[in-house]
Amino acid sequence: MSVQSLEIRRSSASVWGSPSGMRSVPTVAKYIDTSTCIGCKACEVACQEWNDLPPLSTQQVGTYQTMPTLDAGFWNLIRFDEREVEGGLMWLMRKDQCMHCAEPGCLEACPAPGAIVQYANGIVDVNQDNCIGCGYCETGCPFDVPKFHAKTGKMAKCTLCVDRSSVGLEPACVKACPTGCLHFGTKEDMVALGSLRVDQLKKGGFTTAALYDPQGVGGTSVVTVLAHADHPEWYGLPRDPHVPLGVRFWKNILRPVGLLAIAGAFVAAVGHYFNFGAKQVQGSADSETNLPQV
Amino acid sequence: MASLAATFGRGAMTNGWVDIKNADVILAMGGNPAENHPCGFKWFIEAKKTRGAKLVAVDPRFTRTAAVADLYAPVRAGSDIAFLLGVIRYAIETKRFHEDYVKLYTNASYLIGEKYGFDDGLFSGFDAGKGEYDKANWGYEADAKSKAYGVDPTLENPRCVFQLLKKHVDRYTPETVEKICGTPKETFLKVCEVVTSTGNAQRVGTITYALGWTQHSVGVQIIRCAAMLQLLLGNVGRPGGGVNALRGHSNIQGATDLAGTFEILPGYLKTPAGPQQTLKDYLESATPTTLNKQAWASMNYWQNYSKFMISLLKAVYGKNATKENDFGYAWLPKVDGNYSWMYIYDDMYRGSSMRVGGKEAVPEGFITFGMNPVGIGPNSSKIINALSKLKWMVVVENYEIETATFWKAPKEYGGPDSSKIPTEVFQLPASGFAEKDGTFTNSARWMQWKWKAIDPPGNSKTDQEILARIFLAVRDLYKKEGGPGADSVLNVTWNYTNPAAPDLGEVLKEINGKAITDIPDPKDKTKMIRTAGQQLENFGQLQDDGSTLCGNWLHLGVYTEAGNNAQRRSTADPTGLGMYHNWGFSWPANRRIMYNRASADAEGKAWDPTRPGIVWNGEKWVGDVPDIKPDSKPGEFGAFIMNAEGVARLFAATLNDGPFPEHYESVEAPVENLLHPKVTSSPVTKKFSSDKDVYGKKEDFPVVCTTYRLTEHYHYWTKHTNILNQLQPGFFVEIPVALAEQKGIANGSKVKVSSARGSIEGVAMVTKRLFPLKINGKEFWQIGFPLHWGYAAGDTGHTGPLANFLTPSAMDPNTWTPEFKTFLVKLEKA
Amino acid sequence: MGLTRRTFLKAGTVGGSLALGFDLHEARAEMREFKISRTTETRSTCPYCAVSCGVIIHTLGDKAKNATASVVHVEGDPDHPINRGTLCPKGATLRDDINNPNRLTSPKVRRAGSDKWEAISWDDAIAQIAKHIKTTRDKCFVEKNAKGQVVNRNPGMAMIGGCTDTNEFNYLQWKFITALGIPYRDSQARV
Amino acid sequence: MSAVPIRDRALDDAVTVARDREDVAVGNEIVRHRLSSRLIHWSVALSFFVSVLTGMPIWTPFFRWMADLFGGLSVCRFIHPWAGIVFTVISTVQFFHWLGDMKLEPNEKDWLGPRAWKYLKYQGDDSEVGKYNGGQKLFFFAVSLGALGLLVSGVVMWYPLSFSQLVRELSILLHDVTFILFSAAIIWHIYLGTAAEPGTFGSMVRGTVTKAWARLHHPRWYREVTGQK
Repeated sequence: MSVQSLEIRRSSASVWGSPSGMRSVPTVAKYIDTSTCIGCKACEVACQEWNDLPPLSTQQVGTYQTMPTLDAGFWNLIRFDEREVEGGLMWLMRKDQCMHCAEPGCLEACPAPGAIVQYANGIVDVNQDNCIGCGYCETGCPFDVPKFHAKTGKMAKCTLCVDRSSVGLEPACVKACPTGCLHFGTKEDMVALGSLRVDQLKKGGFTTAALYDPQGVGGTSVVTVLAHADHPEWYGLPRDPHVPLGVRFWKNILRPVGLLAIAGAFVAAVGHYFNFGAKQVQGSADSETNLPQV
Repeated sequence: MASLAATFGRGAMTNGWVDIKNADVILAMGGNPAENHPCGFKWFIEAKKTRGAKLVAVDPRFTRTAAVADLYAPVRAGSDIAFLLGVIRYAIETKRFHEDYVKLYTNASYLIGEKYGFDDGLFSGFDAGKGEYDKANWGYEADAKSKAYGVDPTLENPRCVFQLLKKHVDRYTPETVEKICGTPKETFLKVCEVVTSTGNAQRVGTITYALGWTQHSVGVQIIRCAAMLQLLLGNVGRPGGGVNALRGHSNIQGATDLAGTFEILPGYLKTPAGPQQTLKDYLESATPTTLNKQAWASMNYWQNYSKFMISLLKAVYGKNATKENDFGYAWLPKVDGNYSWMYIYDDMYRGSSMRVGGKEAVPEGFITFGMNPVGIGPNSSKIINALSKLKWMVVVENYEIETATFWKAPKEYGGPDSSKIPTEVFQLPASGFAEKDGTFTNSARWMQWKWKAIDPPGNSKTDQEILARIFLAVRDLYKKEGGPGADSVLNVTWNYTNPAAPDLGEVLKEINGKAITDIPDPKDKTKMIRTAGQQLENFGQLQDDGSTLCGNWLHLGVYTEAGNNAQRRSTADPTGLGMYHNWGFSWPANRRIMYNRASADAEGKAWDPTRPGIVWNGEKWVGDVPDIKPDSKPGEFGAFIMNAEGVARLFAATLNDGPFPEHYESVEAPVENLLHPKVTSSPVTKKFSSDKDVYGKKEDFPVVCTTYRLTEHYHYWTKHTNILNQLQPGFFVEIPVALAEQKGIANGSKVKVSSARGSIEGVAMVTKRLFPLKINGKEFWQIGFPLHWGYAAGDTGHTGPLANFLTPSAMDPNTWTPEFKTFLVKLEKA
Repeated sequence: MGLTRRTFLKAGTVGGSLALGFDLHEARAEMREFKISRTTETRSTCPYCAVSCGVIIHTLGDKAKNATASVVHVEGDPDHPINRGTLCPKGATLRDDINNPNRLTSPKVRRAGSDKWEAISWDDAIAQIAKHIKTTRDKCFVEKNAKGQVVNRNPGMAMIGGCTDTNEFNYLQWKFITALGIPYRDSQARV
Repeated sequence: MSAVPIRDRALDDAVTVARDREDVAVGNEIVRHRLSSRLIHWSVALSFFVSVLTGMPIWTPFFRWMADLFGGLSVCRFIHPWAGIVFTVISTVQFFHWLGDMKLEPNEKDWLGPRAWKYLKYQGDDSEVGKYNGGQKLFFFAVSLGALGLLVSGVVMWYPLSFSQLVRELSILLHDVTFILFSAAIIWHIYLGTAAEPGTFGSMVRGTVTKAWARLHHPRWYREVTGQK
């Protein structure tokens, strides 16, 4: 998306950062209420239909879950989990997708300039034109989201329907969601909605209910209501996600240090030359008699 | 819907989808709305979120609905009556019912004649020879003086309906319910408490159900329980209340309204039978006599029957229908006996049919528009073999279906070799929904026009064109050659602008009806309420002298002089209750909540002023379109205008299996009936006797099995659609963890499920969502599988076994709906 | 081929970076355009369950004479009071139902004893079906039952259907059934 | 080893001899690297530079301009792992090719420390330096180990999803650290081989060095080849 219509807040592998700040736009967010999700998978296919992603081939292996993980051609997956707790049965369902982190690990890890961008409204997107398919973002992402597409050789994931939201429409999955467990709006509104629902759940006996908006990645533009927030892993969510330490160290310390080291090696060589000059062979090389005594 | 009609007067979803948001309690039982009606289910969630409503799910399986419910109670498949009568008992015992409502709007106070009785599983009047009841035994006690029916407003007379009901349900204690249904007592009592919390003026609850109730040999009586419970709780007619039948096909309601089934004509008029030789005979037997309670009169709306019928005859036969020829009544086919679903294939298969003592032909030709009996079943093998005896068959479809290719069905289904099948099969490609306009009527009775988006693909044609072209070709043959009953063929009107492909707008106009001649105002004969040719606007304009024509009186108002009201798309909802009166058209009379007179008390004030249905403003009823004469004062008429009594029936003498529901086991029952072992299954249920109709014993087939749909698929169509195959790629059998362990079945491995009819194989889905239930102290297993597969899946490769290969030919004695939901199987590793 | 904004930006990227050595603000090529901004929208009703969700069918082209419509997208009708734009997985994939390669597109007939379909023209199919109906009806017609009552029925035929078709079709079907006197008739409402 | 007599023949006898033999004196020159050695070295060098030039723009956008030498970053992304594989394969060949010459002698251990500094200050006592000095030998082992490290971590980065998150992160760091050290070392390798020690570069081009060069830098080797004291 050009800067004219949707400013870019961050851009991967950008030397000087990206121009933004002229406009003030609200951060948008998607709200997922796992306590009212029925796992109907409308979001899964609404996503595929909008993004023209052809169906994948799957097999029944004893679960309602369509496939084990997200796929480059399947950006939105309901994870199912049957769980017995204190004699009560729960059938948990959660929409798994890109979380659109405020501090995106994928963007941090991405080496291709402008391949992963964060728009001013918070959407994190893979720009297919610039993506080189290196897969570093897979390592950078604490949620195991970006996937490599074999046909394009590029990474793919949920775009939060940036083509829809940039013209003022909600994402396709949110629009489709029959029970309204998905919502779309400003981050502020979605957090408020989440708090409201969490209060309801707490009153209804789910004392550990909370809104999952992990601060380890600066918060996310996908906020999730969990009735059992003390066990995010039941929903397939990491307890305390953050941009992997390795990736941070690599990008923020190792890379500049390395650059300096290489430059240092070069400077040192030049300095050495100025200081000591060449170690010249003395006299004529032709004459054995003139060989220097060592 | 027979039970709702028997109780309330009309057999359809009482309220609407959006209205569910107004409920305080939602009991989802006999259906899995989250799975099967996700977009309607949003209003369940809305009620939870905005009103703090409690959603109670009662189901043999822990379903998608249960996953988001506030309370889940397991129940053994086929034991719902015991459960619900237990709830009714609890309501009466604990006085958690809406007494004012019950006295005002139900027949609780009506006295029942001495001939009624119930003993050891049988109601009075049972004829063991015929396997039928004589319903005359169940009549009201007539009051000789007033010629009205005897009532006891105190509800204390032991012969009044209320006392009889109390006595009848007294056996269904929580302990008995636990023994029969396997529902733990504490859970059951919690359900009772939540559900009966609406038994007052302040709170409202709704009950939603679907085929999980309908498809039982006692299906009608299960639904009766729900209807009775809602009457006791005072929830019928009120926003947020009602008994909401969630229907499964886009226009199943419309198809029924327009006489899809043999026993009715459009608008639920009765199909004439042999004995009714003249229109007069017919009208006399079909028009109910008004029964007046002392307090108020019944509108008995069906007393207008002759207007509906004669206007229909004028629509069918046009100018050929005259007063002199009984409006062509004689040309109508008359029935003798039962011609419903399972009889079609039974007669076809056996090759013989006896009608009033005489042998008659059985179908040798068969036409199906968008239906797939081989998949639908039950007992698919019998249906395949029945179709194999046909001379010809026409299948009009979007996809190649199992029925069209029954002659190449896999051998395991037991059909003959294709070389031995004489049937000439025509497969005609039809248009899909997007390729034609016209109206669908949804579950909530909303008629909505849809517009055509594109042309049908390739050489396919719209269904109306295919039907019309066949009709015109047949009519031409009769014109040329004549033949028996040629008059019936030739006198039917087909005067559409383009007879070979009728414009659906024109057809809808005919359904709505118009004045043939000027219709004078009865109050002032110099004025006309309609002039010749004008579209009719309401039921009141219908005449029985041949001056109006109307294809379906129930749809009157859908296409008036104002235009096609099914095309209205106003999102205005001034009540805020989700009625949307200017969106489409809702029969009857654009009424959004039926029986809404009962939403107000005796004086016409809303039971709950925050959720008024209609209220009396001193001059007329305002709010929803009133389900009562708009200017009739409170107290003038009873609230249930379609019932001759003017009230709803807790006691309904019209059903074939008893005026009260009683727990009977399914035809293939895993246990004896705990209450009356001598009468385990319904004494009046119908079984068949051909060599294909075999029934399993509990000793050989110990596991209870049920079938269902998945949200990812639609019936037998969508296995042709790969994007949905991706979501649910194939057939599976859901098996409780402990049963799988016992049998050494691993998740994802192959299993074989057998019933007395045959066996199928599929992938095991070992799940915690099914579990053993303790029935009378003994553990029983339930398994289940979805029904979406078959052998015709185009080039997708997503074929699978026919679920209905296993289901039995057993059915409800009122609706003749097959018992798909409970049958016996055995489970093995494959 | 014209130089679109997209290719222009790409060209700019390469040219710029070659010229300058390296480029600081990489060009951001436009991503997917909003794909339904100029499609034709048609209001329809989902053909599956009886919630009857409103859907909007997006077809290619603006209905100009020279444009052939095909369905490119289906989405829920946000105005529809019941579904308010939402759809279940079946409704959300209606495009794949409409455009399904498995749709039947021509009449076929399977003759007695055969094990395969044969192609047949519409005219022939209609004529042959009409002949079958006439023959069967003439043969099986019951004008009077065993009790001598006039019943005018044709038990030689059975007909089912209509639950996924329009009210108007159902009405025509009932007239058809009435004209032919078919007593064996039923619909999905029963099962 | 003995000196090959000068024959009255073609102009550049040394080059001809250097095709297949080394450690022989030809006239005033000594063949230091025979053709195969040089081919191996330059193959390693070429694949290394391709890897570097395709890897650097991926490493940091500062070197983004390098990508355009190959037709863009995506091309780099494609070439880099393959160039890396080629680099590792030839490095392996190189390893075994030179392994015999690279046996560290006990007294060479201090090349890791003060000896290297002395050497750089031209103050070292080189009299016992053979064909390769201790620094060269250590460099040899370091780059061989580095090649192995780059390979192992590179494979993980090539197929990230086949490995655990921890392994992936460690690999990225290993690849980086190795590459940084490798690059710094190569800069000095080039510097020492060209500007700092004139006459050295010829050994990798012609294959020969002057006797004077040999006597200066590798006296023991010089003695061994020429038989002189």
